[in-house]
Amino acid sequence: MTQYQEKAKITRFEQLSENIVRLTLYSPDIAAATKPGQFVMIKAGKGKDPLLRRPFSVHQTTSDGHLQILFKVVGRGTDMLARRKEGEEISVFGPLGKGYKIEKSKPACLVGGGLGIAPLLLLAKSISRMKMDTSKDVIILGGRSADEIKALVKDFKQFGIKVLVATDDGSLGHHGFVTDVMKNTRLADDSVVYTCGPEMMMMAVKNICAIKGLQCQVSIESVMACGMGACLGCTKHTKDNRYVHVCLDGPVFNAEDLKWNL
Amino acid sequence: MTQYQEKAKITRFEQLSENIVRLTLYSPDIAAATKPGQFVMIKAGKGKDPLLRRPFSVHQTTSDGHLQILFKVVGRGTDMLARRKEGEEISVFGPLGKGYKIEKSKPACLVGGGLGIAPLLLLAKSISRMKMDTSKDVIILGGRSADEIKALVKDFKQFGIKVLVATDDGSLGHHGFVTDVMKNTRLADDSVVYTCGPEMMMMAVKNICAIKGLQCQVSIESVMACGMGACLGCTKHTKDNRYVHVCLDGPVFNAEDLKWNL
Amino acid sequence: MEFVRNGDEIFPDLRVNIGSLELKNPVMTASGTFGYAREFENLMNLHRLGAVIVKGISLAPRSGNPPPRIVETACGMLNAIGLQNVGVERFIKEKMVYLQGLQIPVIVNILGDSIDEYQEITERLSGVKGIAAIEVNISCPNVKKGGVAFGTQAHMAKAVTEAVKMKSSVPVMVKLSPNVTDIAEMARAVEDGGADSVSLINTLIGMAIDLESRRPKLANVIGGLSGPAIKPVALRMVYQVAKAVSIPVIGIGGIDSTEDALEFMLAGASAVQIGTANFINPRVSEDIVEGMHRYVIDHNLSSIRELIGALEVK
Amino acid sequence: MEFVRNGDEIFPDLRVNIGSLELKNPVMTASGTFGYAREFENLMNLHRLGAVIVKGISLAPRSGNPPPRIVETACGMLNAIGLQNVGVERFIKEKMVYLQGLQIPVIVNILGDSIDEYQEITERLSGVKGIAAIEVNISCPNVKKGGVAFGTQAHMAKAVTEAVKMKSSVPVMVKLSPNVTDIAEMARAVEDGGADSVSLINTLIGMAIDLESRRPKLANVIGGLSGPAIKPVALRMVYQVAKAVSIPVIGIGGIDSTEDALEFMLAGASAVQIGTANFINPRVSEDIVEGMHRYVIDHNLSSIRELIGALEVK
Ligand SMILES: Cc1cc2nc3c(=O)[nH]c(=O)nc-3n(C[C@H](O)[C@H](O)[C@H](O)COP(=O)(O)OP(=O)(O)OC[C@H]3O[C@@H](n4cnc5c(N)ncnc54)[C@H](O)[C@@H]3O)c2cc1C
Ligand SMILES: Cc1cc2nc3c(=O)[nH]c(=O)nc-3n(C[C@H](O)[C@H](O)[C@H](O)COP(=O)(O)OP(=O)(O)OC[C@H]3O[C@@H](n4cnc5c(N)ncnc54)[C@H](O)[C@@H]3O)c2cc1C
Ligand SMILES: Cc1cc2nc3c(=O)[nH]c(=O)nc-3n(C[C@H](O)[C@H](O)[C@H](O)COP(=O)(O)O)c2cc1C
Ligand SMILES: Cc1cc2nc3c(=O)[nH]c(=O)nc-3n(C[C@H](O)[C@H](O)[C@H](O)COP(=O)(O)O)c2cc1C
Ligand code: FES
Ligand code: FES
Repeated sequence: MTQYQEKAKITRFEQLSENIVRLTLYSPDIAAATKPGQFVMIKAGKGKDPLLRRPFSVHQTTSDGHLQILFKVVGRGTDMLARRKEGEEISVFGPLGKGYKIEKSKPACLVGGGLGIAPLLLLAKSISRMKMDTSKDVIILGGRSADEIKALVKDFKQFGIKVLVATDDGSLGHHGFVTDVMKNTRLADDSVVYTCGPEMMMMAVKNICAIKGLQCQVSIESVMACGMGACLGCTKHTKDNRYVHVCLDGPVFNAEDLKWNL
Repeated sequence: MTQYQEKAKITRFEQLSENIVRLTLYSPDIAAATKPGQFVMIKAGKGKDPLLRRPFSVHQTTSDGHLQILFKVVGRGTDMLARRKEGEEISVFGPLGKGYKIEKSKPACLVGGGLGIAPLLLLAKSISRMKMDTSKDVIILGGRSADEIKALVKDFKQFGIKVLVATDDGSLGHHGFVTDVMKNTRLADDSVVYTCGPEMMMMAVKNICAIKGLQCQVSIESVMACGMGACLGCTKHTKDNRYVHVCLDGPVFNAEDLKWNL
Repeated sequence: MEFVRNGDEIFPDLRVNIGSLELKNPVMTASGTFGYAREFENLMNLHRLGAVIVKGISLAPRSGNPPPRIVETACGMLNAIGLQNVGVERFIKEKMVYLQGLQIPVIVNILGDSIDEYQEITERLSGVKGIAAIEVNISCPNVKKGGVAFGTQAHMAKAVTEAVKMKSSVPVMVKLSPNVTDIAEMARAVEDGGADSVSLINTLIGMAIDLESRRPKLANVIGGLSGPAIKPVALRMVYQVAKAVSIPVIGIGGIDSTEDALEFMLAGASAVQIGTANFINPRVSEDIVEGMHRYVIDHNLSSIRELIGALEVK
Repeated sequence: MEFVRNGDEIFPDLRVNIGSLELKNPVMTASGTFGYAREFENLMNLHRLGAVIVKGISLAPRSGNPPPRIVETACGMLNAIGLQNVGVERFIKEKMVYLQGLQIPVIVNILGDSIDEYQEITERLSGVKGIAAIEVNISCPNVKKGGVAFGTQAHMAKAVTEAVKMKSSVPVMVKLSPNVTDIAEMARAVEDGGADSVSLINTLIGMAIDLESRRPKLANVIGGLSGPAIKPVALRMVYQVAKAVSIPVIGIGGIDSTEDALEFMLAGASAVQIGTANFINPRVSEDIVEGMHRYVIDHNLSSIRELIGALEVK
């Protein structure tokens, strides 16, 4: 796998809700190389503080060299990034990590919660292109409220895959959790579940999969310094108490290989 | 003297030339209290790097609560400040230091070079208001080229005091230095020279004053941490090798009290 | 919730004890960063401070180092002021009157070239009205020992402490230097010497170079590093010292917010000092007192003292 | 101007000597921040490096500390990786082949719990093709001495150096810990022990606390502070050490630009190592080599070596 470091121009800035932003970057080398579930490292500001880059899943790529990230303002780095303007350049490197392993011959169930929806858009596109039959596939998206996910739901619908929605406040789709929807959805026995979202949600998804006997791929987070295996900072425990590195061995893992301790 | 700390809104942003910016801030308490030659301390950005505030002379104040600074982009702090936008707030405290001592009954000669012109505008206004007769007064302004000072020359003309100009490249006024102009201008024997500019220029002005026997007030610079006498960081040598603090004892000094070593 | 009356207002309980010295809140201003307090009177309400610590005082006046004395570094600054101060006599005559008028404890930071000098200055301060405690800056070079800083040798640190204690009529706080291999050993040494409390950290020794002129940026070549850059080192040292001694510990180093201050308290500090941050926001100390006030209410604490050393380490 | 041929291109002279080891330029990557080099092969031209220093290697593999292992601080970061590494056998088998293929000197950073372990690992590396030098990390705890770091006691630092020197077939660079009272004393001790060069600084010990959970942010409680925040301390120590010893000094700490690197050379460093900056800009080391290239031309230097120790101190 080849990585690139690019000065990427911000070609589009979308404020999807009060604190959710989608940036479109012109970053042709990285965009061309990225597979679903992979991420990039971005320098939020120019100065030495905050010092480290921030990891973001690639949300979408286009064949004309654009790459999107979708993020929520949670701290200083994302706040600075949310103040950048169209036309400005930011430093990006990637693609990094191991993404989702698409099982072409098996029904897919994508489950995204909150910002965990980010990597699933590129995944949905890839699935729609790689698979002959997506009639048994389903995408389940969840968020706090319609505000947070309305714009995204529209984007997912373009692939002709069934999209189900849940919101905490019932303002869009099912009133409740994605896991409720998942439980109530008939999934083929050989379905593969691809998920990303808050740890609580992913654990619930994993548990449902365990019960139903479904394969479950989760995309997890960790604080990162380098994003490329150089600092050894991004460790997580496996089920059998070994360490894996999220940036190298993940961010996508088989749910059952990890230790879940909430 | 009372100081204030204010969150001042940027009400006007003027790019006077490629790297010279004039900011107008709504800062009513500081504006009302400032005397010519005093300065303010400004936080250029939000983060911890650069850490320290930057000192800027007050360029102009208005009775409706506005205060202006005029600055050149020379490093990180001024670069950040030059990227702030109208409507944004910046943290300012002041007024600080001892300004020019206006001799009401004596002819005034203001000599400003480059960004040293900044404090002279407020000084010129005060002189025009405080003195009965400004017919013997003169303002001499110098810069690299017309570009750098054209806009400023216009502002100085409003006070009805004679304005003479010199530029290094001859694109406006005299082709040469302000000190050339000063030498060729007949100044009354009891004139007081008020100057601010590059150290080289001020030393030359001081030397001319020494020869002509004129009183000379200079506004000097120093690296500052606090701007208010708390850190003791901003020392300069006096003629007799004692220390003075630029922020407390200055920034305006009698030229002959200082040690000049270039 | 326990309340304390303070003038007309009712506050949540921010009181802390530094040995026999009771402070109405844990926020002090660090020596050398707050002048003699008066400099800040227009920009903040001095009466809100837990205590004020004045610029380090020596026996004779000192004029300090030649300029440049300060230089900014990444998230920090270096200073080489060279301990400029008016000397103990002028301090008492010119500065104490104003300080006595303040309704807050005044702590006098002292420094010297020799143990005798520390002792003499303590004697001179003894009995001066309005001095709540003495803070001993032991980061100064011991002239008799070839300029090795008192604070870098346990036996010298202890000796200075003993000497000051012998003459002091008020509690003695010893301010530790971080430029040592084992800060806990130093803390134990001054505790043995009778210190009533320890404060830390003083500045880390650093340097900056101007590439163009090929010269040090400070006339003094080296200087003291302070500000947010040093906070992780300060926090670690406070944690280590708080475990090593039983006298109160005062945390210093890069504090510029309520969160920072409370982190030092969790690490074991009974109180904190605010240094470099005063330059950036002259009313930062008052803001931190207010922040603590809100924190205690929001978190339903009976007293801010609940936080002291409350770090949970598995 | 003197030129050096390097492949097809003609460069200004950036060569430096670290004792008997000649580097084509003074820029190395610091241990633990550059993996085993291969991680960076797509993002920069590894052949432009003066040398590469690999992640610290111990006798047996180590799995390191539990997460969280890193936390960002003001202009810096703390790490508590816990010396995770594949162990010397797997290093030789799995990592050296790739490294041998690079046309640049490879320096192996080693660590141990005991003097014996340092010695055994040196023995094991001896004779392995493609190793240009050994860098000895003495910031590790000496298990036999209650966990006191080798690098904080002059006699232990010297003993480790002697032990490694005895077994090493290549030059030995000793990497000093900054967490000491007198770094010059440590440098002299390892010089006495036979070190061919010293590199400094390793990380400063620091700590970070999460106020909300009241826990340390690192699972290991304390960690090593690196990045721009520590540069002033590193520069000062390099300056002090360069004056104290006659072996070459390698500067490390917060370097992220050509200017930074050259400042360390003015302070007395013959070469530099780039650490944390690799995370922020993976091709920073190559950028710095290019910056030096331009600097030597623009300033009309006959060699970059003119800058070593060229600081003018009145
Ligand atoms: C592989 C990967 C992919 C990611 N993809 C996305 C994405 O597509 N969209 C998105 O919005 N976010 C994503 N994140 C999380 C994102 O990196 C963090 O939100 C961001 O780094 C926070 O930076 P900050 O400076 O704003 O927050 P900080 O000021 O650093 O921290 C603010 C708060 O956020 C928490 N935080 C910081 N970093 C992380 C992190 N890496 N993971 C979890 N919590 C963190 C902190 O503990 C703190 O409470 C991803 C993280 C990883 C590891
Ligand atoms: C009392 C006073 C009044 C001032 N008034 C004005 C004004 O009205 N307009 C204006 O443009 N500037 C003024 N200055 C200078 C201004 O403060 C500096 O230009 C500014 O601090 C530079 O900040 P920076 O972060 O952009 O530069 P830095 O990145 O800090 O430094 C860039 C370069 O500028 C030099 N520099 C930094 N600070 C100063 C300083 N204080 N004096 C001289 N050189 C410095 C540095 O040595 C370096 O070479 C004044 C300074 C003082 C002390
Ligand atoms: C400009 C300046 C002057 C200082 N002078 C003194 C002093 O006279 N005595 C002293 O004990 N500490 C002195 N210090 C150290 C501070 O009191 C404090 O210990 C240190 O700066 C770390 O805290 P900070 O990071 O909050 O600034 C000084 C610090 C600065 C920045
Ligand atoms: C994540 C990380 C891991 C490190 N691992 C090692 C190591 O294994 N051996 C070692 O000698 N130094 C190690 N260091 C220290 C660096 O090599 C370097 O000395 C230090 O980070 C200071 O340089 P910097 O500020 O440029 O990062 C490590 C540093 C970091 C940040
Ligand atoms: S983030 Fe550095 S190894 Fe994963
Ligand atoms: S800038 Fe602090 S005393 Fe003048």
